[in-house]
Amino acid sequence: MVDFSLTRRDEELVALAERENKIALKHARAADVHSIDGALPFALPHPDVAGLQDPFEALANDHEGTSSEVIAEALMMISSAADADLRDRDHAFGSLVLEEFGTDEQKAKYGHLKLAIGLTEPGAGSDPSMIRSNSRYDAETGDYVLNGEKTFISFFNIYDGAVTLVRGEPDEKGNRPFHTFVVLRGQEGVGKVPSIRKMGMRQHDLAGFSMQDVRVPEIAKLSADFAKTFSKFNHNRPLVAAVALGTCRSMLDFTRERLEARGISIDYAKGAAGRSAAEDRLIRMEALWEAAWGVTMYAKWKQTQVGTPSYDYRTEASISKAIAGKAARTITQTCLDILGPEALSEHYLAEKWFRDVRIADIYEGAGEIQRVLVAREMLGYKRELN
Amino acid sequence: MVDFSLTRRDEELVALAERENKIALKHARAADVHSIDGALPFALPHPDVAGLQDPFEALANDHEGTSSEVIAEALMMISSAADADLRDRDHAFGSLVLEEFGTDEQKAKYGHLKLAIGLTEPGAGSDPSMIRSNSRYDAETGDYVLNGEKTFISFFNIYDGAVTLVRGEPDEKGNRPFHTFVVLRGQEGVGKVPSIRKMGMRQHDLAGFSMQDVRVPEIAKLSADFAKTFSKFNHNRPLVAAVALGTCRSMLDFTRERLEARGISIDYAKGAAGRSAAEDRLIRMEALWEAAWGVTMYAKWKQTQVGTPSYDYRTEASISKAIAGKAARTITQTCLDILGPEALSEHYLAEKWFRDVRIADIYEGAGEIQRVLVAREMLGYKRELN
Amino acid sequence: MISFELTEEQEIIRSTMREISRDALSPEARRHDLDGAIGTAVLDTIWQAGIVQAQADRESRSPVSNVLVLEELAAGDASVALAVGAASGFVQAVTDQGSEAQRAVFLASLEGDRFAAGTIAAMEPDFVGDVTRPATRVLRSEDGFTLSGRKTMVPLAAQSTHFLVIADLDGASDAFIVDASATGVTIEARQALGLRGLGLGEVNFDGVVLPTDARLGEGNGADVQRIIDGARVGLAAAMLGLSRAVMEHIIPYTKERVVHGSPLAQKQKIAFDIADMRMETDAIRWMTWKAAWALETGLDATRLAQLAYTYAGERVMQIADNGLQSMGGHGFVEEHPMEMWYRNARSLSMLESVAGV
Amino acid sequence: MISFELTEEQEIIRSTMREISRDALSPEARRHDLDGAIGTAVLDTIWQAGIVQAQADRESRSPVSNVLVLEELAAGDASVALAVGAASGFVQAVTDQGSEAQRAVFLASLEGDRFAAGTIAAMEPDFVGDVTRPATRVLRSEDGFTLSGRKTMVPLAAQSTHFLVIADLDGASDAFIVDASATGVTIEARQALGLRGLGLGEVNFDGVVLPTDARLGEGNGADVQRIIDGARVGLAAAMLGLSRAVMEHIIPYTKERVVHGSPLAQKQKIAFDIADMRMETDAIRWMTWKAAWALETGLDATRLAQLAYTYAGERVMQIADNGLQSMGGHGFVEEHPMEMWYRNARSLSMLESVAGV
Repeated sequence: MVDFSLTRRDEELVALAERENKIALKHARAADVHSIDGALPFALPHPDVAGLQDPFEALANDHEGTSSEVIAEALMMISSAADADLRDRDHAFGSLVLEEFGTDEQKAKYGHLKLAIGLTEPGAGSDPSMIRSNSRYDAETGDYVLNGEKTFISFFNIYDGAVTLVRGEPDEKGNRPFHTFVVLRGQEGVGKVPSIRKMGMRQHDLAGFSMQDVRVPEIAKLSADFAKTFSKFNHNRPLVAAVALGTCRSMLDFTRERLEARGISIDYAKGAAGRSAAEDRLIRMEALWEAAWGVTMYAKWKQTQVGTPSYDYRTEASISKAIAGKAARTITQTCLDILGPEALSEHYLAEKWFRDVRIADIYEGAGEIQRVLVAREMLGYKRELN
Repeated sequence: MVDFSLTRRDEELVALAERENKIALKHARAADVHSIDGALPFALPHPDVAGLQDPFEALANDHEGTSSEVIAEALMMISSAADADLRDRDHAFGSLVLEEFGTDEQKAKYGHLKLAIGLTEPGAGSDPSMIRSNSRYDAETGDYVLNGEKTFISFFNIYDGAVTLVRGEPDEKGNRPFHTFVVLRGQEGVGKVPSIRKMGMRQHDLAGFSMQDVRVPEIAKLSADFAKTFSKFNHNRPLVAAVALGTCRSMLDFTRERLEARGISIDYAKGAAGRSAAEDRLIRMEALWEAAWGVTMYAKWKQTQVGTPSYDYRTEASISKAIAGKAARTITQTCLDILGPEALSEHYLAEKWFRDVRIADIYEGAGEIQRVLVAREMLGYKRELN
Repeated sequence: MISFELTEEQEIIRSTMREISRDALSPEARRHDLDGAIGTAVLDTIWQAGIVQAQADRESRSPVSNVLVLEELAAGDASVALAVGAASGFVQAVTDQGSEAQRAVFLASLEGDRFAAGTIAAMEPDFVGDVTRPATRVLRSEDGFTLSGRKTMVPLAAQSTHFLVIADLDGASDAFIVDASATGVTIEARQALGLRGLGLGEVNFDGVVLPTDARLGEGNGADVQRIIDGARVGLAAAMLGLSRAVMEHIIPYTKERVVHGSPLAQKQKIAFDIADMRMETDAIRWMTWKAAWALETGLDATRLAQLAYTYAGERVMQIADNGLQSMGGHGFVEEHPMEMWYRNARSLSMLESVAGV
Repeated sequence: MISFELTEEQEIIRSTMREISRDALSPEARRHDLDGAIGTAVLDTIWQAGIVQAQADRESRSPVSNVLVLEELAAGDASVALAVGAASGFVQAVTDQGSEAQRAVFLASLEGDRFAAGTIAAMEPDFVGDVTRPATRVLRSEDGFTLSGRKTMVPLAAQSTHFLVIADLDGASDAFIVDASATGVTIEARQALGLRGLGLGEVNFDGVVLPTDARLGEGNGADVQRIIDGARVGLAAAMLGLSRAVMEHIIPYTKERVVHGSPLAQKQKIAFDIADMRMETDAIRWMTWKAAWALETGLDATRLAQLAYTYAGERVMQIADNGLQSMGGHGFVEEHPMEMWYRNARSLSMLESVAGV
């Protein structure tokens, strides 16, 4: 039976996320200004939120009675604008890869560390075939020797190291296989690169590192399959969509409130002909938001139907990411324009949301990539379309 | 000196075109309804307009004091919605090719005829490499024998025949060159195909013909260069843009008048925040129209600077066609939507303009083709981009 | 609990309708367009499927199911979808809001074997009009009401036995059931850009005298917004079906058509348009389901209905426009359904009250 | 007679400005953005180029030439373009509409070697406000006026010697020249999303007492619409320059960047975006020229100015958005100017009165 109602437990969790968001909002400007260089203005966890229950932890501990764990997680993301990610969330991507593909021995050695994931290189955005970092086996010492450069690595300067993707030595056909190694910060030959200064999402640390004859022992080599490493992105896409929708929701709420304060209330009953320009544009933006909400919820629902490791919801995951990415761009651009020059001021968070959320259509697969994936599935194409 | 004023002569010609358009409007619905099958409901030239001066003839006879002949021609197109092309205009494209590339002997034989141009084939839209019609030389009789099928040929069922493009016999490398022949309607082997029923522009006859062992004498073979035949399209593009803008102008005028009749006047002075949705959307459509007007005028102006046979205004020609094509789609779709359901009624011409002008972004090079041409020029690409 | 799962019954409805649509509607859509009318046989087939009649059961009628029906029918022929939607809208309004007496009278008329239904008359021949503020007026008279005004884009205008007329009474929108044969009612065919099979017409009410029991519900007035909400959702569902038809036509077309050495579908512009069609039809579907679910569960559906309708209206126009463009000249000629869909898309997305769920 | 030909002088202006923009502005734009101010050296260079002062000559000043200047400057740094536009707008208003006495006083201040100019204060800290309907009010007093209200997004707020304040007098918009050091004037820096170098500020007028000759023209009131028209054209020109900067950056970037075996620029999506950038910058340019030509020849320019401004505003946002997208993650980081252009595009297209031609 088609149902869009939230369970009581859903509602509780959403309310929890909303409360945390309200607290975060108070610190959002400070986090934006002070973390330009990747340094948060306060230590984590922040005392303001330390007293509350982490909603995501609450979900992890008890998801009985929710619309399924994965749907509840997306709902909570949407309820939170993620303005300041004040909690030290345990989403270290590299650590997850270790956990999934590491041997017990490897887990024992690296399991207590927070590991980022090192894929992107300068000159190789979403295209793994452009990866130039490489590894060479030194039979004498039994070490691997790594060289190369990585960039756009989330939290590298905050975490302990990274699980990084490099090319191995050429096989008989001249192909260079992909290998995955654990590389630690501070290790000899690992060069530190300052955190990257960004337009938005400044509290999200992004950095690079260089590897110059970095020697790692054999145990640092994970047997993480390349395709499987990437498959991690699949179920992350609707969550990335949900995060973007959270920020868009803040923007829409702000716009609606300001319009109402000016005596422009939104009447959903009447026809388009009777609307003011501001009202008409806002309604169209709300419709776009609802569109993105629907495909995101559907992707999560399908994920629960077929199971997270399945590939059978990847098209839906791509759709949710692509529509939410478009919504993020359009809604923030349009809402500022509806409100006029005052909305540009740093006095309000609107301009920050505009900056923050622009990344939504780029990271974890740009809108163009998602469309290629969707179109391939529809047209039965593979490499013919790129 | 930058100048956007019309000369007195420009204004006279524009006024003449507007007067003719007003007369044409009276017959527009009848022409639409009755010429679904390609038959105009009245003879050409129509008595209503026979008494007036043909503005295009007036321009051809005297273009002194205009903003140059080509600009004046475009201005007149823009002033006329081309609702019913009541005059039997002498724009037979095949005849123009004959005139330019034919020998005196060929002109003597075919010069009195009205000839269409036969390029397109079923399965080969804008792609000449897909042309399958062919010619074979019969050394015994000295005839050429033509086979194949042509479609989307303007006025074929009204004119006397067509200048048609076919493949010759393969050369030593196996390449089949392009040949151009005059084929006459009613000739043995030339199969008649009923006029094509279309969504709009119904007074513009479009037909096809088949060639089954059609024998034509050697004199029917023109030495028209393929590239040159196509280059004819170059200077035609801004005119096609202008025709589309004429129809869009009618749509915008209609919309503005109806809004004003409802007490919604368009105030260009005030800021966007004070507008109604209808006013705001109409202003954006007017802006799009002005954008298309500007690039069309610029293409024509550049044409006069570098000379019509030059290639140096082809990018500008493509730009004007592409923006006007987009404007045609957007303006007609949006104006109907602004006005609401009543605008859908056949009681008004608005719905006809919506149908008619949709072809503007397709014929004589679709918007996609124009963008490929523009991008190639900007990026210095040729076949790398298609 | 959030779920996108259809009931078994809904799955059956959907596949049945998909079959009817494919076998009986698609092949006839061009004919309906050219004739300016839906064939009687087609209407009767639909009637005999019992969709319209099912709306008379307050317990079992399901807006979600109706959305499925309208999507499928519109994928075959949007005119037929709206004919069904219009007749259903009438029955739904009477079922939900009619008095016992009204239900008894008007729902009895559903018993025949031939298509015979009422329709909603809400839009007016007025540019930039608003369906929620009718100029058509009802004045109170001694033993009933008098109705004056004009309605436009009334579906099946010449075939309907009754009109549910949305009109102003005492400054508020209300609904009245008017017999098509009443004195003062004149009907004029009014062909339009698209949905030509739907038999759109203009209906004039010239001082039509109505008895007291003509007022829907007979009590304190009808909830007109609920009717409009249902109609917006119904239109969104029809736009969804039309969008899907375009997409399903364009995929094989662009895969087969070779231009400059490769199939059209391998051009990034075309492939991205196709991806967008899929993305947008999915989005419209869930928005429409959500609004229908709100109607079904008795929640305030006005906002969700408006958003689904608004979004579907923007997208169906864009999908039809891009679909036509990807076919080039073939998109412009009657040999293919594309040009008809282009006209239907613009029409559908501008009507606000001709279907119901 | 329709012509797009620049005069020889205009060609020289254009190439001079292009050079200044390339050599002195582009390399400093990021610094201006980070510092929240334009460097004094840059301002003085611009000042010494005499652009602002040239506006004081009623005979020779040319809106078309000014459009060329603003396009070129904005291609280097939109903040500098608007600083020049703001100062020019002040001088233009005084030159065109000031009384003899006002011209004598205020134009004398142009004679120094250092940047020192007035600015227009028109927008207000009010959401969904309308620049043509100011809430800032001027009341008549015995020997002059009293001014009260708040203005926002005032360029060079802290550096300007005078403000031309658009305010309501007797129910109509009028313009008043206000000394920045007058009692009751307070200036507050107010950083914003973009154009950070411009030194935007909020200016509060708390019962500022103005002499009679503070009213622009001293006579029957100023033609405020003419000031707004000029500002809209100026903003369109700046948006044009910014659009061109994006395009000129994206072309080499996408040609050099290889993804999945071929340069980005060979992807149809990217190539079409680039074609659109060229098409739209051309279109904005001619619209802006046409509106400037109308201003120059004394025709009613309101409609053309509005259309150029509206169109440029839509397109510059789209061009910056697509430009950023084509650079992927690189579009989001400070290493490249793209993210700054994205912010500047949204800011520029929402201001309505900070530049003049």
